[in-house]
Amino acid sequence: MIWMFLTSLKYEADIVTQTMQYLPSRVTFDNYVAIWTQSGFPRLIGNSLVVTLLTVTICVVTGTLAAYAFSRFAFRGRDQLMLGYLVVRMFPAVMMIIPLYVVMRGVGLVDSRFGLALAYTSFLLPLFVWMLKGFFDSAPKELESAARIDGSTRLGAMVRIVMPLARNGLVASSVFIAIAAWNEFLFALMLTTGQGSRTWPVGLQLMVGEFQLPWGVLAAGGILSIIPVIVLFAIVQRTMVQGLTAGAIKG
Amino acid sequence: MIWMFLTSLKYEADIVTQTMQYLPSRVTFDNYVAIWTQSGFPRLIGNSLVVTLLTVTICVVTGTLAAYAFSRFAFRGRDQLMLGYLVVRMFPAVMMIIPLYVVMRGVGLVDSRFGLALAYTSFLLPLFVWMLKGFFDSAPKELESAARIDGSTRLGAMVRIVMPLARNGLVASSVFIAIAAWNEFLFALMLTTGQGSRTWPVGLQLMVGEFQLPWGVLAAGGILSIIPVIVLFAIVQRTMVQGLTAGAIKG
Amino acid sequence: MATLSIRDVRKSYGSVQVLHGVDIELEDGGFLVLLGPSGCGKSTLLNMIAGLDDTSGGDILIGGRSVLDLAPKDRNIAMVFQSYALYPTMSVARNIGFGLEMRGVGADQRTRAVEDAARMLQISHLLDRRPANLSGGQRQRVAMGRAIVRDPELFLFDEPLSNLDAKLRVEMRTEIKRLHERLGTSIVYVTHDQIEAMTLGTKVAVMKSGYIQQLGDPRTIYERPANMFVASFIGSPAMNFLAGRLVPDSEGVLFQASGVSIVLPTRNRQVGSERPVMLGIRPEELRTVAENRASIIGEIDVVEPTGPETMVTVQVGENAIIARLPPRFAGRRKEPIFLAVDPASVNLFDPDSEQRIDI
Amino acid sequence: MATLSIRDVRKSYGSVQVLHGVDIELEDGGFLVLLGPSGCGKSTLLNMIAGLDDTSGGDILIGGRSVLDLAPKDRNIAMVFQSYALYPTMSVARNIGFGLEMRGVGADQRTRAVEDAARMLQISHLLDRRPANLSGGQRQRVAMGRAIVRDPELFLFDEPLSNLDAKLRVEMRTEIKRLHERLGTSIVYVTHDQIEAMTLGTKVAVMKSGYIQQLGDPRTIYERPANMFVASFIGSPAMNFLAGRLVPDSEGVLFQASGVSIVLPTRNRQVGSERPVMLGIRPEELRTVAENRASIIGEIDVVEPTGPETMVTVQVGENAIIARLPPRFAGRRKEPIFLAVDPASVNLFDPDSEQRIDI
Repeated sequence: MIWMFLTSLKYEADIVTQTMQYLPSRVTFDNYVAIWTQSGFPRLIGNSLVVTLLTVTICVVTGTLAAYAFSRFAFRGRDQLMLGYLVVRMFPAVMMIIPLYVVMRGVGLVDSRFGLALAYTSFLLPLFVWMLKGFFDSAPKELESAARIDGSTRLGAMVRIVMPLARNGLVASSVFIAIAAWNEFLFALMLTTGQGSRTWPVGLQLMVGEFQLPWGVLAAGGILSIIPVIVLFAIVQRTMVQGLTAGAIKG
Repeated sequence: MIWMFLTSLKYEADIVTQTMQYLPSRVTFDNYVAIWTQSGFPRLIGNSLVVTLLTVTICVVTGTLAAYAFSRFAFRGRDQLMLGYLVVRMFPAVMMIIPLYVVMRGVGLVDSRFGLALAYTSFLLPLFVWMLKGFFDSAPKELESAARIDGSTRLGAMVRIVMPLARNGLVASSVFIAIAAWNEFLFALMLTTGQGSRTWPVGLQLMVGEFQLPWGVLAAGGILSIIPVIVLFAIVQRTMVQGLTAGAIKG
Repeated sequence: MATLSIRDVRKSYGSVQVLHGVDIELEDGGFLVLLGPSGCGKSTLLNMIAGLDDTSGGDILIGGRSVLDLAPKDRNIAMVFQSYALYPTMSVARNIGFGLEMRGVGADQRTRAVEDAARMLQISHLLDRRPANLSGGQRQRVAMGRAIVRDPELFLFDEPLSNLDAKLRVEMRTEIKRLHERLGTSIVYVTHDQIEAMTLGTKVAVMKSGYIQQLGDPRTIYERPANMFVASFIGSPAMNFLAGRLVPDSEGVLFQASGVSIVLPTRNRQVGSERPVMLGIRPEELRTVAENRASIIGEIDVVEPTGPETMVTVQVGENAIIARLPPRFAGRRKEPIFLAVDPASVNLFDPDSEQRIDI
Repeated sequence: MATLSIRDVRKSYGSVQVLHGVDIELEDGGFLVLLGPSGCGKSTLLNMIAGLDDTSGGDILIGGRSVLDLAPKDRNIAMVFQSYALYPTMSVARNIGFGLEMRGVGADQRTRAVEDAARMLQISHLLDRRPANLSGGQRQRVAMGRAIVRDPELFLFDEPLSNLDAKLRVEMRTEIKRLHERLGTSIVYVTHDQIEAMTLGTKVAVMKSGYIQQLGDPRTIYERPANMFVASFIGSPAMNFLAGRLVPDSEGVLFQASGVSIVLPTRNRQVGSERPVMLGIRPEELRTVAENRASIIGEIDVVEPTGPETMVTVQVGENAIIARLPPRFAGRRKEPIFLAVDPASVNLFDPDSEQRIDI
């Protein structure tokens, strides 16, 4: 990390030396300028943002309801379904891509940002549901009973009583999903071919060819890309830690 | 999955048609024979096995002790360290590869199976420690106190009393690590260049170029590759489910 | 305020029947305690009255009107939960007023109602706090405030004191009794604590395995238990049982066991025939007497002074019985002890059916 | 069997001192109960005796020998934990014998020792089971078996009954008392339950905030508490306190408060001066009398029949007191009630220092 940050500030000539330099002798921001202007980097970041937002939105809307249902209703095959989710997680992403690619091509979603978001969702939604179910589970059932006697409907009790309780968990899970989507590389590589929907990890990777290992520019790109992650993490850190340590939900 | 299994049994001519065929009209095992004999597939599988075993071994030996220490001793900065682990998980794998590559090249471990295992360990060990800590946490401290009064040393109490209790958790975590290492694609792509250490996901991916999208062979390779995962999963399934549902540790 | 009628109510989960035709009538303003060990079906019954659980048969009437088809919110009931179930994200005031808020009561009226309830429960100074910042006893009061503010026809209490420590439990028990006397609203109260049942209830239903074992006022249940289960479940230390035989006697019948010989006056001629029985004696009915007046002769096993009294475990033949004696009792282990009991206070049970035998 | 000496033992976590110089001597074969509310330091003290926690100062001697430098396994103690801490992966027999196994006792001798211990605790039929398949009471017995099989010099019990239900708690309490009388080994027993302390201990240390409030035999602690904390912590319902004034009187001193007038005989001249005091009366020392002989006149607030007796909350002036009256007490809410008390049984406390005033 630090090495990368330092590299991003070095001149090209200083980087490609035989003797390893740890602290840069001269500082430059040329690399940042270069990556921002010469390549399609802003475009890549923008694509990543859109895809991430789409993924998180789909996950939150559908995943919350699914997690709540899993947590509260003991329907037949629930445990099998949960286990199935887990099993799916066990299979290599690589194996999933080929059928996914075929399906996507079939419905014309290859190389579209929405298609990529859908692909991410298919992978991340089970994880999201699994995490969120844990938070819903730890919200006591008696709270909803109390709300129902106090005059709420079942859905009302969920929205008014349970959701605020699971808020930390919801934020933590969403951030987790967002970061996973933001960083995802493999699907992005396979399912995007044009600049139109390409996200930053792929773009960065492809630069390796374009520029003949321009370490400084690459490092600058890397630093730029993780800034959103750091910012997001800094904002929600407290909520997230509370959410992850759970148990915070007590009457 | 099923689609892939079916495809693997089809003839090449049947696959590349305009009309989608779901059930194969003719069944063949040629694809399996082809992938096993024509490419270096056995070699790839072997490499994957070695790398996975190395990774799991390193993780179990060092991770168990680390997790136990995290769980039992409240040393300064423990929480920060745990959080740090989590933060590292948040950064994209892609970003880590470049410095890792440089370091690996420096110590001559690029393109070696041991090097790849080390790379995996660096990524998977924190996760392993994190998971295992949860299991150790749920083993009551009083058990060790009892064992110490009964005549054990601290380490003896850990080995004789706590480890058997966390067994399910240990198995679950190890399997998780093993499957993650087995399936890993990105590091393998970057850190291996020769057939010598290349693992199966990379090999399979590279075939896309070699054979001009030979769907049948690819599918056969995929099926072969996930057989170990399925077998492993089947063996430990019960233990694993018990381990993951935790709470099983009760006096 | 309303009557409650539970008529032949049944409940099954799949093929497991957890309630077998329960019938209870509670008068207007009464205090019904459902008492039993865990798994006896008492909480299930309460949830069915609340509408949180469906019935599998029978009918439940509140104020003479069947409520089976009504949602919980339409039954005009209020419930206090074992875990209190306060809404953690809301202030105490909003917790108490939430039921009114959901029913569309105006803000002014709501504030007034919340303040009245808070004053009655002495929690006015807590209204701005969050539930997480309250002690156990305070949470308990807030949960009760949430129930009384709506002025329902019926209160339901689900083991409300089981999460409190022993001292607070005694205080809150008195508080609930005072509240009931002040409001006069009918109450159904679930507990596994026999002391709570004895002190609070105007009517107690002792349950076991989905059946009502005895339904009556606390005094009757304590003094004249219907069977050995009720006899041993109520009272601590539990009622002592002595296995022996009844033989006819000039003054009535004579109970005989190793070390025991008690004459029981009886008007019931049939009891007089010779037969095996179980004799039940409450620990506090035993007192030490001179040797020549003793009806029970035993050997002291363990002496436990609790402060206000002393519990003495006595070995009588093959039975061990516990006597509740004055605090300054001075006997020691292995010494003989001579006990007497008021024949009017004992109970007889059939050793096979475990049912009470009237004498 | 050994004496235990705790000498000026202190404990700090960082700048927080949780034990402030505790001194206790326990005679050979004695039963010491450490009693106090949670957070009073009683468990910390026990853990220091066991060697599971370090001391910050002072010395601990078992059988006259300092054990501070010894590991837990070398102190020749056995401990029964609150959670029982049975090894879940081992059978009951191996659980009991584990301590002997670790000490290299041969298999034959071990089996015999385990069987003896199991017989004494009536768990011989459970030896092949796993702890997970045992009930709470059975686990409790196994944990005790694991302790007694090693025949240590000192038993340590850490709230061993707190996970059992009320009935079983009473039974196991008697069992522990019987065990102590049979084995004669010294015991240190930690609890927050005052009844356990009263019935089990030969010596009770009442603790609060890291200080010993009173150390003595149970009877003295119950009848002559050193301060108001001890007085209210021991006994249930708690001791009643009445705020009033002492005024000189011909027969001794006169305690006066609204509705209360009690003559206390005294030989202590200094007590006779006029001053504010708190009067402490145990609920069981109150009895109903005719109006003209009453020393306390109040109004009935709540009547709670428990079965063997009736608890009556009485409003006396601005104070509420609880009287423990016979079961058939017939008074009703709002009626006047006339009470008397034996002057020898009351305690006086200074309202500022809360310390006892001897009369």
